Amino acid sequence: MNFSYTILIPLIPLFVFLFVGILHTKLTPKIAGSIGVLGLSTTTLLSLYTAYKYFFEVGKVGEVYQTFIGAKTTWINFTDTLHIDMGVLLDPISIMMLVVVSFISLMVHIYSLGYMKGEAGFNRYYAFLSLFTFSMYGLVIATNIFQMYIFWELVGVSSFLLIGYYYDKPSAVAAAKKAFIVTRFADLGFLIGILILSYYAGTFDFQTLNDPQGAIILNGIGGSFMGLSVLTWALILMFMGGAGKSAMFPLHIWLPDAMEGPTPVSALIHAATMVVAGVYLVARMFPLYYFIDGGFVLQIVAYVGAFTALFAAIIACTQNDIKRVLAFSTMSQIGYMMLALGVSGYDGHEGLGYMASMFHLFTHAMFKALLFLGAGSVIHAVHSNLMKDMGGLRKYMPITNITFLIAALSISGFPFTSGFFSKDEILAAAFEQNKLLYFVGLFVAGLTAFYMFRIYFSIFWGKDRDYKHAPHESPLTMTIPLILLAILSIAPGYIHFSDFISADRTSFVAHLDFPLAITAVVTGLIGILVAFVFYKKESNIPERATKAFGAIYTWAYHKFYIDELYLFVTKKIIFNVVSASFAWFDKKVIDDGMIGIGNATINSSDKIKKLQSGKFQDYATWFVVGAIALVLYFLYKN
Amino acid sequence: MDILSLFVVAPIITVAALLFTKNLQQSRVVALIGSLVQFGMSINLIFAYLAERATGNTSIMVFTKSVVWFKSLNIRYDIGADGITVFMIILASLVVLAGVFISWKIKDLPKEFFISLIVLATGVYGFFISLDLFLMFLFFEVAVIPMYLLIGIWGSGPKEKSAMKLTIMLMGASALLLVGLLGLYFYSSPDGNYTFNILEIAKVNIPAQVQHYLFPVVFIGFAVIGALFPFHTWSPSGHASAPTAVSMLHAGVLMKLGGYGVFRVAMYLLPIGAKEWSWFFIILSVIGVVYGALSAIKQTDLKYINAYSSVSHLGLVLFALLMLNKTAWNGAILQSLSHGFMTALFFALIGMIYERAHTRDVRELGGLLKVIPFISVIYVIAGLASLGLPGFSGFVAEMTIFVGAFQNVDIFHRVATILGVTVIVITAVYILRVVGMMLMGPLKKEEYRDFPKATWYEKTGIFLMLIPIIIIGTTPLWISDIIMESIKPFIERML
Amino acid sequence: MISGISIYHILTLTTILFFIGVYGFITRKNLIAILISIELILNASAINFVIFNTYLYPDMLQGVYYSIFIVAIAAAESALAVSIIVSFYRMLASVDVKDTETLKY
Amino acid sequence: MNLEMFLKMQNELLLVGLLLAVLIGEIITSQKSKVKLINVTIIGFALVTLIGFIYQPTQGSIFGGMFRTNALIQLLKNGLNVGVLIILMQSAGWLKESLVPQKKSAEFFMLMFSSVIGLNFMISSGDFLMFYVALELSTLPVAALASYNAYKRQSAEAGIKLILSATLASGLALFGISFLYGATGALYFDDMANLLQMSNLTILGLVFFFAGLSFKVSLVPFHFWTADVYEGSPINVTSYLSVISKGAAVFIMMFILFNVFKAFTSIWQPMLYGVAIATMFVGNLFALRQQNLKRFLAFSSVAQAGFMLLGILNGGVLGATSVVYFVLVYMFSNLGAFGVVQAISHKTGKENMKDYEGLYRTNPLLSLIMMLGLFSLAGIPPVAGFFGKFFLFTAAAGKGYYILVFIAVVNATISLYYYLKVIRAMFLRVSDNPIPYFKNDIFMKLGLASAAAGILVLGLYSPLFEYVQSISNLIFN
Repeated sequence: MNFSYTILIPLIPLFVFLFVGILHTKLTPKIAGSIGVLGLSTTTLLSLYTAYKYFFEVGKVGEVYQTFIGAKTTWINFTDTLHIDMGVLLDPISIMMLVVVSFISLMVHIYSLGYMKGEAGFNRYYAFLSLFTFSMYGLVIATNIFQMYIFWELVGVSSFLLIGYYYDKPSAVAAAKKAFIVTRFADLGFLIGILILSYYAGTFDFQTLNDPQGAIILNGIGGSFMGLSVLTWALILMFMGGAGKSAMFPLHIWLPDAMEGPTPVSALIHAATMVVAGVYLVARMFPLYYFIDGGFVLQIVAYVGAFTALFAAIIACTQNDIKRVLAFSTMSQIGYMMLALGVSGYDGHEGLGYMASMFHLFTHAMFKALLFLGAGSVIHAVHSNLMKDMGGLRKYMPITNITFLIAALSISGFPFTSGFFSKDEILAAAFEQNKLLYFVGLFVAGLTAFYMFRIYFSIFWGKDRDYKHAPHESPLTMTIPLILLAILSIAPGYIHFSDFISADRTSFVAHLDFPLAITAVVTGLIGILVAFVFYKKESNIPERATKAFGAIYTWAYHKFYIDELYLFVTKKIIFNVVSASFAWFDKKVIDDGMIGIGNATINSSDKIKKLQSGKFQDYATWFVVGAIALVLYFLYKN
Repeated sequence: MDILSLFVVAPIITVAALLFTKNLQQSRVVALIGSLVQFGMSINLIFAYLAERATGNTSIMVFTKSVVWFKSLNIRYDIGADGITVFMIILASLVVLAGVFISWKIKDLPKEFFISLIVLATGVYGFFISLDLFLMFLFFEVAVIPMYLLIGIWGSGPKEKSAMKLTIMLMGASALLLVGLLGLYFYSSPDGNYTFNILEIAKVNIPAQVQHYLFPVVFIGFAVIGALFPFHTWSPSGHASAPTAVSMLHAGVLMKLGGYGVFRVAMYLLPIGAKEWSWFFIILSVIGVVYGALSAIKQTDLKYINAYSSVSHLGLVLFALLMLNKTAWNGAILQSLSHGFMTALFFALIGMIYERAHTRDVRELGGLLKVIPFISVIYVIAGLASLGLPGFSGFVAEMTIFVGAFQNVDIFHRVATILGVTVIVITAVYILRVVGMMLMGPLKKEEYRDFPKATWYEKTGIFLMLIPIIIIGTTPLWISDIIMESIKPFIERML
Repeated sequence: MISGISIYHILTLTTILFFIGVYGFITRKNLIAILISIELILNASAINFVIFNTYLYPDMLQGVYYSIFIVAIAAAESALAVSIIVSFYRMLASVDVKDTETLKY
Repeated sequence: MNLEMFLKMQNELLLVGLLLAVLIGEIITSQKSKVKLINVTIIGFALVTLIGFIYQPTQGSIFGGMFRTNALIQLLKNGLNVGVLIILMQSAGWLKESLVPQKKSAEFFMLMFSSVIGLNFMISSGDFLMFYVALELSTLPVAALASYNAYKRQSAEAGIKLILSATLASGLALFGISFLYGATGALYFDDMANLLQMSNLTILGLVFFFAGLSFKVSLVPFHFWTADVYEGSPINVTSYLSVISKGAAVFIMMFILFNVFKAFTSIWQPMLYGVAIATMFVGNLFALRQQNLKRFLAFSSVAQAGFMLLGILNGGVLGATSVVYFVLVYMFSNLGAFGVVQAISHKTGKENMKDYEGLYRTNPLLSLIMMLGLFSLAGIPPVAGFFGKFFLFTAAAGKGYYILVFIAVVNATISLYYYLKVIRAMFLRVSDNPIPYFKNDIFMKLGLASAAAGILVLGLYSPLFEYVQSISNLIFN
């Protein structure tokens, strides 16, 4: 099977980007938008076609899913062995990601036709969307770690551009900068990890690196540093990059602020696709993570994931901006995925966590995108992000209401939604491996249900606010994607993911573990119930609850002051102490030092001017003294 | 006339023609024609070079020519080119051409301005093509001196002081350099047949004891113009005071002479000294890399920001050269090229902004994306290129350097490399700070609304810089392979 | 050759003469006096030549001739110096050293 | 003694002839045609110069070795002639407008020519008597010339300082020579070279002699007169002193050190080493803060003398080549700079750096020539001074004096600072009251043009250097 056409999948958005980007002042919004949608439709079809071909026709040879290289070309040579290739790698997870990215991106493209209508930078927006899609494709299909890094950076910059879309809003600018710099900082780890890994492995190539029978995994080359092998360090550092992109604690601070971007962007980048890149990275290199040092790094991954899931869920309960709630929810759910990867084994059913993680990635993409787009629809209607400006909207926006409800149920793990299935697998995997992590996961599931329904009830139920003009349902361009996504928030649950995706590429059967599933569902229902009691009607219960939690609430409301800590470190220490002192040093010590040498020369000139006294008898004295001194010196020397 | 000598002759003819021009219109047209010809020649050169290599010519230098000049001292007009030279010449000719476009409306003494500019270019071309150390030194100084006039006459701010500082510091460095070159000369032959020819000196094994003394002298002599910490201080104030085109040439081309000289002379001729001293200069260059970037964070003058950024980026060039392996060296050359185009682009943009706003203080600027979208967008692109975004030249260069630097196993090199890598974050901080403060955000002053749009000559100048950045950034393979080929002799010397 | 007086005596004399001249040159406040001091220096040298010739190399006359030249040139020098001093005197009515200190630093 | 023997002195004889011709001309011409006499004299001198180039006297010596000549000496004489010719052309305007009314124009020539004759004899001298007489002949007329501005106090002061300092210096030198004579009984250079033995007496003689000659080259600490005399004298006398007489003195110093004192290398090399460093630093540091351009160039020329010592230190053919070459290059460079100062001073009376502000915008050509001259003095390529300096440094480095070379280049950098100060005034500054545009007479133009041409050509065009190189082994007799 020749997959070389897959090269078109990233190239089409690239061309759309270049075309719309270069001509963005010339094109009308309509044309630009339709070019974008058209391009994305094509790539979506291509992705689906590829997925069909791969999973159902050619992918499986024997019992094992094969890896195909659709295209490959050398991009630059570094050393004799190290070189960056650009290519298309097709295997189950990359194809799954292709589908997810294409589909969500297409939905967002369509949705934005309505949502962004009339914006001044409409064309620019579409150009950036295409750029992002291109970069994300490139990341997903990377054949080697360096290609992934390249596109990793590109998605970062697309994210920067889209968050800063409203560039005359200082908060948006700040958020964009923050997002870029924080992820860039994480990428520093990623890059160093790559450098270490590639130096010892002698290759960037995923296939060579990941081969469980390969030299790297079997022999574990390299020395050790601070008690851990060098390769472990490399993997930890690479996970740092993934953690930054996926907003894991403590590199999460950029994600809530990133909500300054247009809502569809949040749906696409900061919910469904880019932020799961970290998960994808770990999944991509799973054999390494699993085999090197007996999965030491996976433990870190699991704990970081679990902690973030809990941490973010707690904060999500306290926020008032719906997009921020969703952002923290995203962090929490990605924490889940990380947790699942962290507790996964490798062979067959052992690899349940791996499968669950990918499964959850898939379902989460759908329902979280739906949540964001639904929220966008609401925001579009009431022109505010804050829950206090919303209420009773179910009457005005029926479609949005229903679809949002479906998504909320799905994320809460309500039975028969896709989220139920995927979350259940994660909990099952955790339960097998680590009871502590399981209970954390379970608790988070309850919290998730609570805060989701907190916002659901606040938005669609309760009293009407005094709207300036009556909210109305969004146009078709926005509702159709909502409906499609609503369907996909339920349907994928019935796909047997374990047939397609597993750590060791062989199919296995994953059962629904009923005791665990019932526990999870009950926890979720409790969450929903609490939310129902608290927020179905306006009451003072939430306030009392807030008071009861006291300091914890305040802490959580302020996101545990992590932002302030960062601000302190960057603004106060790096800017005002380090950089300012460097600038001072440069000005006062080095520059003035050099000038000082010059001035000293000039001053010395002034000092000795008295020698030239104008009295020729003085001159004669010098003359004679000089001659006699020379004589004496040489007489003495001889 | 051989293909390389033309690079010296063509500018001289241009200068001669400029002497007869009467006003701005005439002189800029003459300068434009001259620089276009040089650019055409440089494009022709790369094809000729590739054709020459394709014929199987594997000598270290091609297009060599040797004319005896001062016979008794064996000083020759020796020229030649390898892949590195070719790219450096392209860089120079492009920046000069763009510089002419950017200076299209120069007001005061246009004729003299263009003459100085072209003389500077002559020096640069000559420096790159010379194989004779004497010739090299001569062209080096020819390139430096016009800077004094260019900054002093057409500059702004404390221009006289900056011009003087720059000239004196660079000339002071050439004091060291001269001593080093004379040392090389007198050790170039055991039997009195001294030579300045690089290729011939390379055949002699200079005793290790001598290399031990000569290497730091030659290295510092060249590295000062490459803004080696702590001798970089001429550069920020020089940049800040220089007129736009001069900043471009200065940062884009002139500062490259340092890295090139270090590579071509210090590394190539004194390999033992290089090995012995590399640790010391690695420390200096890493300090320069990090220090330059951190200093840039706090600056408020756009040109200062860019100047410190240059210190940082060029620190990386020296850093890479000292890593003593071919990947890092390849990266160093790529970084030279990349930085040349990027900084030149930056300075061009800063010049345009300054022309409109009459300030370079980022605190007073804001929201420029609204009023001068073209310039601002390009500024963002340049910024992204500068912070090493894939798809632009900076990424390719930096990654090559880092991968190369990582080939050294010991802990010292590792730590130095990791410190060097941190610059990718710091760079992002200061670049985005400027982008955020100056381009984005609400419009700071109402009068900014009347800013004229970018003119055709400004756009041309910009594209001349931008296109190579993208070409290197997207298709680096052929460039890096040509460079890699030319690095081989250096590697052989080092082993 | 003067009997009873060795070359050392005479050389001591000329050296003293020389340094008297130097001392005079440095300390006199009058231009003419300085000129006279210079004559002492020159004459010290002239005597040296003659003495060396007579005592050490009596078979040739180089030293003697040399001293004649010295005398002649000294005369020319003095004449020129005096003439310059005179022209200076015409302008300022002074031959004081302290009036020749306007050019300095 | 036949004609051919006499013709070895062709330069000196021609000059004496010219001198006599001027004297006769002065007597027979009327006051009105004095201006024409000046033109004729300059043309006559040009002819003398030309003949010097065309007829090369045969190598050899006369008067039993008191006078010798060879190609190198002749080259230097020709060079000096060219220099004097340029000076004469540059001062033609001044002569005509200031001196003719005072009826002193012909004396100027006569004094100048006698000094040149003195220099010619000096560099040709083969024994100490000839040397001494020639030295005095070259110095005394200049003292008269220095005080030539009869109504200017500074000029008289310069004359007094020069003549008194010069006689002291020659007194010292004479005292030194007397000891050398005492030690060897010889006055001929050749004999002396063979007979000289290292002893306290001869060291004393060497140092005193060296001091006396250093006076003429203005080496530290024997240089103090330089600035004052240069500033006070008429500019053409200043340029004569700084270029012609210094060049000749350096040459003969080199000749004597190389030949007569070759047994004393271990003495004079460290001596020159120290003196060179002191000279460069003192010259440069004083020059840094000068405002009067004549004084400024005076200190600059002190510093340049220090650079020349680097070549002498080499002690071999390369050293001789580089020194002779540098002297020629330096001559053109300095004359370019002095020529401009002369032109401006003559037209406007302004000599201060501040007056030069904005000069480029009113008198671009003058500024450019000044710039060429200063760049050449600073050693900036591609003008000749760069090559001159480079070869001097090469010569010193060839003997392993790397540290000295470094010090010298640092000094070159310092010197660049003050040369750039002048350039800054001319090019960078804009003045409210600039020197207005003026036209120069033909002689001045020629003088400046030939200096500029020399600056431009001598370096880039290598045959001159090669020629010097090919004959400079003649320095060793």
